[in-house]
Amino acid sequence: MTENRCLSDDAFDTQRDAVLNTWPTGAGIRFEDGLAAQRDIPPDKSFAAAMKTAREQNRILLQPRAGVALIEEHVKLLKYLEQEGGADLLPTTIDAYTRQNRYEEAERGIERSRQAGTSLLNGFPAVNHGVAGCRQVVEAVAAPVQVRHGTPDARLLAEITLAAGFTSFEGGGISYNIPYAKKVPLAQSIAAWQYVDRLVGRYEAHGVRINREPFGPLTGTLVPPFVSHAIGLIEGLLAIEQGVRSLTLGYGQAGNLTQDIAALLSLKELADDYLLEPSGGEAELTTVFHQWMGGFPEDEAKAFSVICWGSVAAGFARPQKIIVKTPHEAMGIPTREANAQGLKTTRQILSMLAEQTLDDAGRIRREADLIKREVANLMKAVLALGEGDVARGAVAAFEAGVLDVPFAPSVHNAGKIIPIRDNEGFLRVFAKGALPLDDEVMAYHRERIREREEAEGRPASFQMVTDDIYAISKGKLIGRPR
Amino acid sequence: MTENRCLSDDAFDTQRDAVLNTWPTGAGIRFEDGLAAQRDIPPDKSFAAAMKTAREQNRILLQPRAGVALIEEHVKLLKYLEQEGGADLLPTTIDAYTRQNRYEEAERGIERSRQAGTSLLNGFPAVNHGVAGCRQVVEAVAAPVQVRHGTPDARLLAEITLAAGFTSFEGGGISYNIPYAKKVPLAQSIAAWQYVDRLVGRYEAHGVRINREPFGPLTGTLVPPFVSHAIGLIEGLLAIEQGVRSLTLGYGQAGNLTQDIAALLSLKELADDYLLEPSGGEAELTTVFHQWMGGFPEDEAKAFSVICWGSVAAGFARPQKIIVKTPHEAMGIPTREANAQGLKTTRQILSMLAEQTLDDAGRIRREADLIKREVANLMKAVLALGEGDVARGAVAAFEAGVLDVPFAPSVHNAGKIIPIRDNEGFLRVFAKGALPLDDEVMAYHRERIREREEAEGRPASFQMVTDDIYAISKGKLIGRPR
Amino acid sequence: MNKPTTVVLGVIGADCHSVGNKILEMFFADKGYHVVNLGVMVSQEEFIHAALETDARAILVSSLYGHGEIDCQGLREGCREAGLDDMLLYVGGNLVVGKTPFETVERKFKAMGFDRVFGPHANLEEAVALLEDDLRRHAKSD
Amino acid sequence: MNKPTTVVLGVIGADCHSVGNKILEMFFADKGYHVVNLGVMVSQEEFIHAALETDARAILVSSLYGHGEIDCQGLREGCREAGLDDMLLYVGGNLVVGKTPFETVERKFKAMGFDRVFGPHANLEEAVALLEDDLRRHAKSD
Ligand code: B12
Ligand code: B12
Repeated sequence: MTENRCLSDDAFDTQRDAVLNTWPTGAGIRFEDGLAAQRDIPPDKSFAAAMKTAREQNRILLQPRAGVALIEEHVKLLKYLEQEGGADLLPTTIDAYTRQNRYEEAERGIERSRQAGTSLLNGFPAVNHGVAGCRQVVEAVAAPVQVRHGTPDARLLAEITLAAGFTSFEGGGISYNIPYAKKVPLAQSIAAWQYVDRLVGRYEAHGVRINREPFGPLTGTLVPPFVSHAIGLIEGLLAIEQGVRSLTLGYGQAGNLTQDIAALLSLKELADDYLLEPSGGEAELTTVFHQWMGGFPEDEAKAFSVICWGSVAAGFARPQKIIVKTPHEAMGIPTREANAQGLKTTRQILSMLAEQTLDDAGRIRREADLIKREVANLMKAVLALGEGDVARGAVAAFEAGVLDVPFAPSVHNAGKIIPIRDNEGFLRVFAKGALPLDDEVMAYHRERIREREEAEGRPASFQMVTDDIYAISKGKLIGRPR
Repeated sequence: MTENRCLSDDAFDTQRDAVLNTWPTGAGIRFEDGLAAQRDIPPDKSFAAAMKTAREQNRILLQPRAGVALIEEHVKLLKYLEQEGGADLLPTTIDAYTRQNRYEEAERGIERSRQAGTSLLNGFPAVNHGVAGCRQVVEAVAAPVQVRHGTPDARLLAEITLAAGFTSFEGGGISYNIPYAKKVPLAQSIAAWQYVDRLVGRYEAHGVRINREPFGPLTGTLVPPFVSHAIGLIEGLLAIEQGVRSLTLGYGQAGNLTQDIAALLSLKELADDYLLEPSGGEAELTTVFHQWMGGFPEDEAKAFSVICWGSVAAGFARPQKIIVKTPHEAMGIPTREANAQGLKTTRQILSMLAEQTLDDAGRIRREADLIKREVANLMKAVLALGEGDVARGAVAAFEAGVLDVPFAPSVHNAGKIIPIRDNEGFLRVFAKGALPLDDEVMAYHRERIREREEAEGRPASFQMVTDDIYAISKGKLIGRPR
Repeated sequence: MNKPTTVVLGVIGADCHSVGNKILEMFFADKGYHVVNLGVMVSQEEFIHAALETDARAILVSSLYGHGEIDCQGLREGCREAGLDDMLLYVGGNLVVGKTPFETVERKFKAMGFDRVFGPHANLEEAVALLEDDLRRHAKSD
Repeated sequence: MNKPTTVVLGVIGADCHSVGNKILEMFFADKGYHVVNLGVMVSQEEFIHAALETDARAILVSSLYGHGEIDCQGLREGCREAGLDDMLLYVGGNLVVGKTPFETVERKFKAMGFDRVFGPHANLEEAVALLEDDLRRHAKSD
């Protein structure tokens, strides 16, 4: 039964045998070897340390997304991104077959990529490459490396990559299920991620701190900040229970500067409020900002603007990390050059803004407080549904639509929430479905939406929402009628 | 003798004969023909009308810079920029020989460009191409076209281009001398520009409104807003006296968002304060913002950031027009593709920001008031030196260093002012030379600079200024010690 | 048309991109089609099975995530084997890995047996016009 | 060196870009050179005349505005005609119209007789090191 309780050693070890045997590269992985590998890693290649230092020094670290099918090519790619692109942190983005545990298909993808002389996979199939293959990646580069994916059941992936020396692991039982899967029951993915978190907790117990990062942006499409914040907090609570101590909560740009700054500010405060105490005051809490995660403009000059606009929000809000997009976003997996361009353009904005501050006449504070209240609405209902247990509460909440992610593919997501932009481009809630937002909050949203209805002379509707989905890719923030 | 008095018809006509005979293409130009050409121009190709409408509708128009040696190539270039780049307003940037009235050299440049099959001139030699050649340009495009240059004595250029149907003419007796020339006495360039303004005034008197635009950015290099604002107001006063009624005052981005928004806000207010009354309330006053006019980063991805950051400031401050830079800025005259990219990236930022507002907790207002006070300091001194006459005052003020442009090439500029960035990147005055800034103002600047000295642990010095000059091209706003 | 034409819609392979899928469903339904939307992560077998079951006239395949080239191979043959000889096959999205000229992509997928190929910024009004056209032509040849 | 070496500095042609010129003056003076700065808009004749007058060892030409190719032609010949056979000629800036690979630009200006060619993002420390070197070599051959 789903519950937020630290996995016992017995329960963990029994699972572990089964997990390691799902694919040949897992067989015989010894935790001690992983520990040794992790202990060999110099401190400046530790992701957790980098995030902590960034918080202390008020720095913003840049990280791209990148992954190709073959080890050698992947290493070249990462080296290019750190040397030419100046990435502070490196990714290893996993291909979509591996994310679905379809290792046979990944194997075929590797073979066909070898034949084609170019990657036919959309990421690095880490499980197929095994511990030794993954270690080559980690050892070849100077910066800390993180596994980035979208895997409902990432137990084997975690076993292999952590044993190989990756020092951070993205994802969570909700954020890597609801936006990434169709039929995986939530209880199942939460359980799988409790295993992953417990694995990290075991490293932690042996003095090795691995960074964990719930995936903030979810579907990347008009997700109101409070939705992703609540899910991030839940995944944080689940991770901490399993012993995780370095935790980075994420948020994907919404597009209105005030709302984005407010969202990052509130996320930081919420993390402290909800996660510090359960960790016995020990958790190292940081935030990550994702540049616009929805549809991008096709034109590269316009894509640069979207990247820059995200960087501006981050420059004022100062998260510890930015996940950087590229001018190729709308078209396909970026070339390494395009990826480096994304990094450079972001860096230039950040350094031009480094000393600048913004105090939006209290509007940022007001919006942040609104978000915190919305999150409190949700968290209260989740805990009530779980009778105090956040894991059970999360499962029940998704069933009841009390947690609800817009446009998600999962059949376990209600899909009743409809977000929409207001007349200044803030994301608001048009239809709340079963979200337990209080009346005053909803009245506020409705009033803001009404302003837009009046300005456009049309009622809010699904057409308006569709216009909002397309807007940025068509060069606007708000999907105004043509 | 220099004075701010409307040129008499006699004085004008005598000059005119001489002017038209300085180069064969000028001979025999009849004002009536120019008038007829201008009257033929449809209202949507009038620059003045476009600027006025932009102000009324709160729109921001985009204009690139562009000019090549040959007519046909130039037409192709402009068409591309309006069709592919979506430019609202078009330029015709004049080559540097023409700007110095060196028409023989321009002629050689045309010939060699024909031979080379590519433009060896850095602009369009409008004088050499004559009225008929220029008319081809204006007629080929749909948008209003402006002459952009940097010519101390632009009398013949104005006669030819206005007769050909250009509807806006950039420049002024100070802004097209001090940053663009070495030895031309100020009284001489002011007199030449009184002629140009009078020519525009004559069109105006015949019901044809030509737009005039003093060149705001001056040397483009760390020019504090109050310096360029004061010069813009002086040129505005001179233009209005000669009968100009459509006037666009310019400002070049400084880099700190608060200061840039404040600069545009104060410029708008100052224009109303100083120029409306002298024009009998008739002047149509608008503003133009220049994206960063100093040294650009070589890397194109970084150049995009600089362009975007300028667009952000403009998006919040909402001038009527932006002069757009390109990703090739640091390297050379842009290709038409690079030029279109500058336009697209700017447009994308502006439309994403269209509905967003910023209220920087009163800091914008405070900074704007500071700028207005500094400008008042200068204007008072200039008028005092001129005994009430702004033309005489301007000449005397430059002699005395009471007006002083940083880094200018002219021997008639004192060059004693030293600008520097403060610890948040605002441009401040490190050495005021003979600028008549009051004590309180200077104390404020000094205090801000002291903050930076402390932060960097080094005294403000010319090395620090040099670091600031290079900063943006090296990816920062402030030139911190390495 | 008396009875609305049925089309099967889905995102092929291990692809989870659901936003475009939801929009396409609504769009084609709005245009009067009976849309059988299989959602994301649809196998070739599921597409064919649904087309058989619902007597569909066209299968509209999306692929966004880059594995389209691998996932789509064999769909035409599968249709034929299932006796769906006349089935219209449309495909759209970010069909291959990496930014690629559209012509190259189109050629590839037409060679695989797709009737129409669309990029990520496809104009849906044009797509539906083509579909009407293709359906009319197919009807004649019936 | 007892007496500081004299170099002539200036921006050639009708070029008004004065910022780099001011920085170069300061930089070379700081390095111990006697800098004769002619400022902007300097003709070939003025460069040569100043070099003769001041017994300069090198002429440092800037061109930013794009007409460098036209403006610089003949300077080497002019020097020779004036008897300045050994004169070091350096040139730097945005030397041609339009973004051009540096190698192309360098080839062009070396063919015109310039000893060293620099781009707009030239490292001045490296430039002065090269100058020291070239001066030493020239001194030997004297
Ligand atoms: C949002 C998004 C996500 C979200 C998706 C959430 C969700 N469940 O939907 C998240 C973050 C989860 C995600 C994950 C991944 N993504 Co993604 N994602 C995007 C993004 C930014 C927008 C997609 C979107 O919603 N667009 C808006 C909708 C309305 O447009 P659309 O999807 O293109 O659909 C329209 C058209 O394509 C067309 N169309 C589509 N099919 C058809 C069919 C027919 C017949 C017709 C006529 C038209 C048509 O009409 C649709 C409606 O207008 C795109 C890039 C972009 N477009 O900017 C990348 C992108 C599609 N993702 C990509 C990748 C690779 C992934 C990942 C594999 C992670 C990775 N390696 O980076 C995973 C996928 C895992 C998996 N199992 O699928 C790549 C694909 C690369 C490629 N093809 O070369 C893209 C292009 C980004 C990139 N440049 O790298 N992604
Ligand atoms: C500021 C600026 C202006 C200001 C100049 C004010 C002034 N009086 O100085 C204004 C606005 C007036 C201006 C005018 C024009 N400009 Co202008 N300007 C610039 C800009 C943005 C920065 C120049 C600068 O100050 N840089 C900072 C200094 C420190 O660097 P620097 O000048 O490059 O000098 C350094 C190096 O080049 C090098 N160097 C230079 N010479 C030498 C020599 C030696 C021996 C060595 C070792 C090194 C060296 O060291 C210097 C110090 O570090 C550049 C583009 C850029 N760089 O981003 C365009 C640029 C130089 N301008 C350009 C042009 C064309 C013009 C105009 C003709 C207008 C037009 N058509 O657009 C007019 C010129 C009129 C004239 N008569 O000259 C073009 C030149 C194009 C080309 N070469 O293909 C540029 C490149 C912009 C562009 N991409 O179009 N400009």
